[in-house]
Amino acid sequence: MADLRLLRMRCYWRLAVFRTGAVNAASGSAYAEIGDTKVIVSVFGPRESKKAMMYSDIGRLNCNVSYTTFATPVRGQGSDNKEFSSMLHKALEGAIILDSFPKTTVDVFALVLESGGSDLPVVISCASVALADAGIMMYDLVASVSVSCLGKNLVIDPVLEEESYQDGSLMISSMPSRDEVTQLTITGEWSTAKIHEAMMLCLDACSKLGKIMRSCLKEAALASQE
Amino acid sequence: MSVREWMVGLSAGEKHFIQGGIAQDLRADGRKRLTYRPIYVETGVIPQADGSAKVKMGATEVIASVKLDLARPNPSQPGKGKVSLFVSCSATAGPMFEGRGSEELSAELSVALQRCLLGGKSGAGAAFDPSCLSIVDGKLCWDAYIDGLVVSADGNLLDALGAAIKAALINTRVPVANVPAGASLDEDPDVDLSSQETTRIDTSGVPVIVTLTKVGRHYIVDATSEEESQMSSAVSVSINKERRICGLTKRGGAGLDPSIILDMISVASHVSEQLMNKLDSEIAAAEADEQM
Amino acid sequence: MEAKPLDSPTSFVNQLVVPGDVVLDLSTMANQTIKLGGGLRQDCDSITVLKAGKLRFAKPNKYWVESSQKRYVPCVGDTVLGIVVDTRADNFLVDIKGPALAFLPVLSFEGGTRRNIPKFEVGTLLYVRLVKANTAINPELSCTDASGKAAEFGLLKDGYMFESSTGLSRMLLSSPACPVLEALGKKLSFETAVGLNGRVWVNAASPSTIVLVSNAIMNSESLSAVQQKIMVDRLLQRVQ
Amino acid sequence: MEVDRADGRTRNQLRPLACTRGTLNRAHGSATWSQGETKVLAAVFGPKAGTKKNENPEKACIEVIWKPKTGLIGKPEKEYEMILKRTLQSICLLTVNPNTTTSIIVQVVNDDGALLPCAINAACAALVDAGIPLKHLAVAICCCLADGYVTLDPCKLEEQRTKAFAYLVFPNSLVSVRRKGSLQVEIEPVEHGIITSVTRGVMPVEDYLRCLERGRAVSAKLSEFLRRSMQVQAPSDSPTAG
Amino acid sequence: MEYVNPEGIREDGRRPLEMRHLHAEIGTVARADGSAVFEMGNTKVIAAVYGPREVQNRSQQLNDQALVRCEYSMPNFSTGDRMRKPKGDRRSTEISLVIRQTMEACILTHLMPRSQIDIFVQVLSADGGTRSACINAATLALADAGIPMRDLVTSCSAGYLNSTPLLDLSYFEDSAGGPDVTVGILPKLDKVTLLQMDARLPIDIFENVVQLATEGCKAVANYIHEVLLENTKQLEYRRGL
Amino acid sequence: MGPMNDSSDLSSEMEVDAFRRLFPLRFHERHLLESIRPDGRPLGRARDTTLAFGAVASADGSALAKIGCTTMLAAIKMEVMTPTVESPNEGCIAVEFHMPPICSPTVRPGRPAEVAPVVSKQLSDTILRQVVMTFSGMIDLKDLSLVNGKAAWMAYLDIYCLDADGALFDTALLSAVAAFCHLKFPMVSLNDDGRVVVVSGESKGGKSGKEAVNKEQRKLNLISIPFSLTCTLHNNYILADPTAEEESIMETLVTVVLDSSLQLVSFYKPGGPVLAFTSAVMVSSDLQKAII
Repeated sequence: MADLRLLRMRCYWRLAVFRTGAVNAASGSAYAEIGDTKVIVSVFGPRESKKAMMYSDIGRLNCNVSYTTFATPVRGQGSDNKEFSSMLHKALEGAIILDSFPKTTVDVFALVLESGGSDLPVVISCASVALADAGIMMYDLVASVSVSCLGKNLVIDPVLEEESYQDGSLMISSMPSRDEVTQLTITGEWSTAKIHEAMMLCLDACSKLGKIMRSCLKEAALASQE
Repeated sequence: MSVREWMVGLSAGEKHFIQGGIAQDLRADGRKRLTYRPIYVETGVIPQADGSAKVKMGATEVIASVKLDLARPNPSQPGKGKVSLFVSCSATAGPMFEGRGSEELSAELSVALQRCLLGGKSGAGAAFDPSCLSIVDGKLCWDAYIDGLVVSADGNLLDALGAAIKAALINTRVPVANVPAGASLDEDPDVDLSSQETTRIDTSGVPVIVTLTKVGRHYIVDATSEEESQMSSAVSVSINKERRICGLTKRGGAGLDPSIILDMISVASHVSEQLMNKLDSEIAAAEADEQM
Repeated sequence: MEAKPLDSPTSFVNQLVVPGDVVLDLSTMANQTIKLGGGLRQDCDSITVLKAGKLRFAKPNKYWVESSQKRYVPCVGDTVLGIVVDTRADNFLVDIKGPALAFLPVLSFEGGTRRNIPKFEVGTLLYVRLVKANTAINPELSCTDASGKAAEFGLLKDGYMFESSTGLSRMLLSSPACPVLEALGKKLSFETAVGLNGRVWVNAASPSTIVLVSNAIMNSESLSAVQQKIMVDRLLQRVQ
Repeated sequence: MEVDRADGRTRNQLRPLACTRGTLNRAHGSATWSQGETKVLAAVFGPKAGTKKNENPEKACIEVIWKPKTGLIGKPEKEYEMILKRTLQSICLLTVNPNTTTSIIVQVVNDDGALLPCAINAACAALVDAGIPLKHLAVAICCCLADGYVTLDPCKLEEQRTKAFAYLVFPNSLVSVRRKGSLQVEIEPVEHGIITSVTRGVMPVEDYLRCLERGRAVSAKLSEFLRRSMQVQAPSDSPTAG
Repeated sequence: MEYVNPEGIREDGRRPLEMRHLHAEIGTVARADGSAVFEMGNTKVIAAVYGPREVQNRSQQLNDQALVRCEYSMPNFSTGDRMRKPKGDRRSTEISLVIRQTMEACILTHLMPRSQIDIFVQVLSADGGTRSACINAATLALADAGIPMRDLVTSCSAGYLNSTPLLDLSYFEDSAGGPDVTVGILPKLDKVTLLQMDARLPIDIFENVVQLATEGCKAVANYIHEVLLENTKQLEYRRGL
Repeated sequence: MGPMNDSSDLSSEMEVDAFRRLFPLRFHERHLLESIRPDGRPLGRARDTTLAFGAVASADGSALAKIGCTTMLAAIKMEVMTPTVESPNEGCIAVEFHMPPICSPTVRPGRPAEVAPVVSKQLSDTILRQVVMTFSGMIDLKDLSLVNGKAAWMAYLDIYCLDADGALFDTALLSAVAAFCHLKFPMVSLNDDGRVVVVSGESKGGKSGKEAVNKEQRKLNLISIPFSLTCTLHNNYILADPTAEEESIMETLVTVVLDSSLQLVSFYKPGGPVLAFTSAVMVSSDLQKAII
């Protein structure tokens, strides 16, 4: 197991592909493929929120992340993932200008087609592209990256196997151009210096990822102009 | 955010009063920014549990209980026992926790606690070494169910639960299970628990959770629910004795500059030392008077 | 599966018809105006049946299908018994066993003004007249007759109210007095109010009379005129 | 027609039919329909105000609840509910009272084959009993294909043994004052059309057409039975004109 | 099984007609309008009352009296076995209904029309007699919330094992399968508001078991009176009268 | 007819999609007059169909089918199971149709769409067609058997609707059939205690004690391939392959499923106004031939 860790001591991450307009029934949608993690996010709204909700003068966000039965190598039963849904909600909340659609709700639904490691960051990045595609007003795109700590070395954008025996992991979702962190979660044992190093590594990875997302949106805009 | 908003109906004037107070380092109940509300700890509150504790932080009151069951270790980690952690909010804490209302908040608290106390997948940074729960490698181990219950909620639930779980683990008595040597090891061997002696879990490494709530430009510790409703964002850090960080969760919506996060982490680790000592003394006192 | 070729339209009258049957062929009837009652609908140039029941024909040109249901379809001019469900600012909400709750404007009482609005508890029984009834909006009621007098409309105090089918209430209100009421009327003194929406209210001095009259009416639904008389006489002997 | 069925019926013979209406007094309309051993009770709760969530308020909305004899509501029951709802929507006049919901509850009393057609007939009879405005009635029949022959109204055993079978729903035969066939729909007279057809199992197209022919023939008998069952229950009111 | 040994001492050392140790505290949940903890031996229950407040969903609103709602919940660590379905299982729904009906009978609901009173009862540790402990805790919480009541409702349970009536059964005695009679009374008005029994019992024995349980309720009532008097003295003292 | 003409002058100055949203039926009827559809297709033409095999790496057989905008992803995972007692030499297929909230605005998380169980039942009927006596299904379950009486294949077929724009059943059936064509049986071997275990791809039979039961990655042979076409009927117009908007307006749906030997697999018409059936069957069957 040790030899694998050394082999993979690299700082680049897997090939990232973004495409908007995957679901035409939705007001905005995006498909993201990073390595073999494949995710589809579709955004509906802003539309009328559920009757039970009280009046609120700022818009509401409703997120739901679910897995397909064949996403994980061992056959799961395709259930919703409550933990990821609430973390997706927290990550996007800071970036969306909520008071641009008062009283209404924006629904963000994500489906993980294939789980190839660091699924939540891919879902968060893909969701922010889908929101942009749906024309929801946002301060900035949200790029999200995670890094695993295996012994001494930091492995960015871990694959499924690396995640299964990582000593610790740090996941950051940030707004690249405003350089603000909307969400940060750390597990495992870290020293403050190590955290600092990992955060810097992730932040510049986020800015690189942000560029790719922006280029994909530009292409879509150009394509729709012709 | 929405649950807390509903809980405390604050007028604009009160909001301004709270924010102004924090700016001048004098909070509504007279505390400084980094001082805690009085903490009371009581251990052994649940007779049926193997270890339990009640922690009161001002008006917030939580109960944690540890129950041990015999179970078969999962094949990937034969030498270790299993630990599972679950939090639920009782309706006594407020009408909005009635029925299914409390599901979202308890899920959030459970995930945050698991991240802070159970450490990474390989077990690094966990509150205690699960191998002390193993009885017969690969065949039999203890399965520790850690349950948290919020009885009364007045802000800072995560720290109170963290403290209560730490006290409950210290209070836990693990019954010594000796397996007759010759017993056949394949199916579930019969274990006699009759012997009364028990051992303790090594809880030296259990971290303590400190939540820093950012209101305006300052951070406060142990926020009441009114102050929590004014928070722009919050960082909960779990720090152990060697001042290493065993888990971190940023809650609340607004974005934070990375430098502010690092500064909050250092403040948190500084405050954690003072909280650690206070907690240890309280727990020792509670354990002492429980013996009587 | 040929349809029976029938030339004269009147041969259907007093016969049982099933939804979908075509009873009138306008193309063959030159310039005659026909009035359609409940249960019939015009489909381009033919009249088809909506509800099962007996086709009825009244002298000049009125056709309708007489059927008995438990639900009432509001139509203008019916007198019905309504139960107050809720009170709003400008009208009472009244349940008349129809698809939607009916409105009884607060001022639609004899000499009704803003000041003397009557206070009706939830559940009070009212004898009212249907003023407006089209399918889109809630039907509207009034407690006065056409000339604005209270006549016998308004609150029905004490007495006993029971549900019946619309067919039975129509029979009770048929023009030559219905045999069961006639027979009871000779021996006992009681007061009844019959709503076309299948509700009957009976009031009398002694409760035993009320019970006797109500049971007599309820049993009379499936009896012919003669059987009704016999049933009433037997009931009265047992009482004396 | 040599007799080749277990219970001695010829291929075209239906099982004994029985229909009683107005069995439940709290329901606004109710009917039990039994074909041989298969018995279904249908209850109708008259137009109530308001329509369900994403239903079109200009039209009346029909809601069907299928209660199986035992066990939980699974996918087959959901499919039967959807078929029954679409069928009844096509025969009811939805525009008469808009923004209302009519709920039809189908309770399976006993299932001995051809369950769906029996349920459709029961629901139709219950709608008539509740006085819901209908364009026309519907009669349903099950035809199954056993080695080349079309047999009607199979019992449970026959239904499981056949290669393929089809549930067919036809409009009932109309008594009309007009000349026969004058009621023309572009290509064929309206009585020849089908409202619902659900097939199970593979069958050549010609066999399916033969099923349709046979089904339509027997639907006339069924609608005659339906009409007669109306007579029995209609209240014999006083001879005086209304 | 030996529930009462020859000398008449029960398994946990009590005599057949002896109650478990009672302990009660008032005002334990700061945010609630009224709250109380009630302990009977090892059974410990906390109750909180919120109300009278605005009705949440308009359809349930009663326009001549207050709507009383109750929720009983039992965490999975409170009993021996771990498997406990989440909130909605049948047993807790049934007990919430029993508590609601009992409390509704004694609250003067017509004084607070179109309002809603929420009673939340959380079992902390269950060692038999949870139903009675919940009712006693709810009564104390209602009193603490200052809600007008005809009389306090006190409840106690009694059983019949080894042909001796036993007062206030513990979990061990309760799960012995013998009859378990739960009685709830209004002590001042001397009326019975709750009487539940499962398993079979001859009539005459039933009568003196119920009598025994009623004695138990009266004992609980005295204890509750003391606690309430003590609490009001505290309040008086704190207000410096 | 009154309303007809006022909407015609009304529509002149109101632009197209407002008119489409306000008077959907009239908007479509205006198109039907010139026998053309809003998306430019003549009445009889189906939308273009694309098919991609092997869309999911972690599944044994998978396919992505697109008819117009309606997209379906079908994936099959094979697992070993012990066959049932009464059919020892037959495997089993479990068909499951999911409509996740991403596919259409009407689907809410938590509550499945009402049409999902209906389509799922139709799919399992069409694919299995398990009529007891004569088996005329698409797949012979005997192919799925491994060791008679001891081990057989359990195929989990899961179909996810990624984008719902009408003709759900056709696309789902197409994707299911394609997934079965693409299916490759995983390598299986008999381990020491007689149980058949799936050998994961990389370690090709490296273990000594195992000998592969089936050497090559064989394919599943399909007896007959069913094709389905859904049409909507609107007073004697027959529109093939309707979009979601057309489906919602014209309520009569007819689904005809023929198999490769032109046998009628299913003729499914749930309700809708009376139809002259002979013409419909003819039209749909010859359209069908056009597709095959």
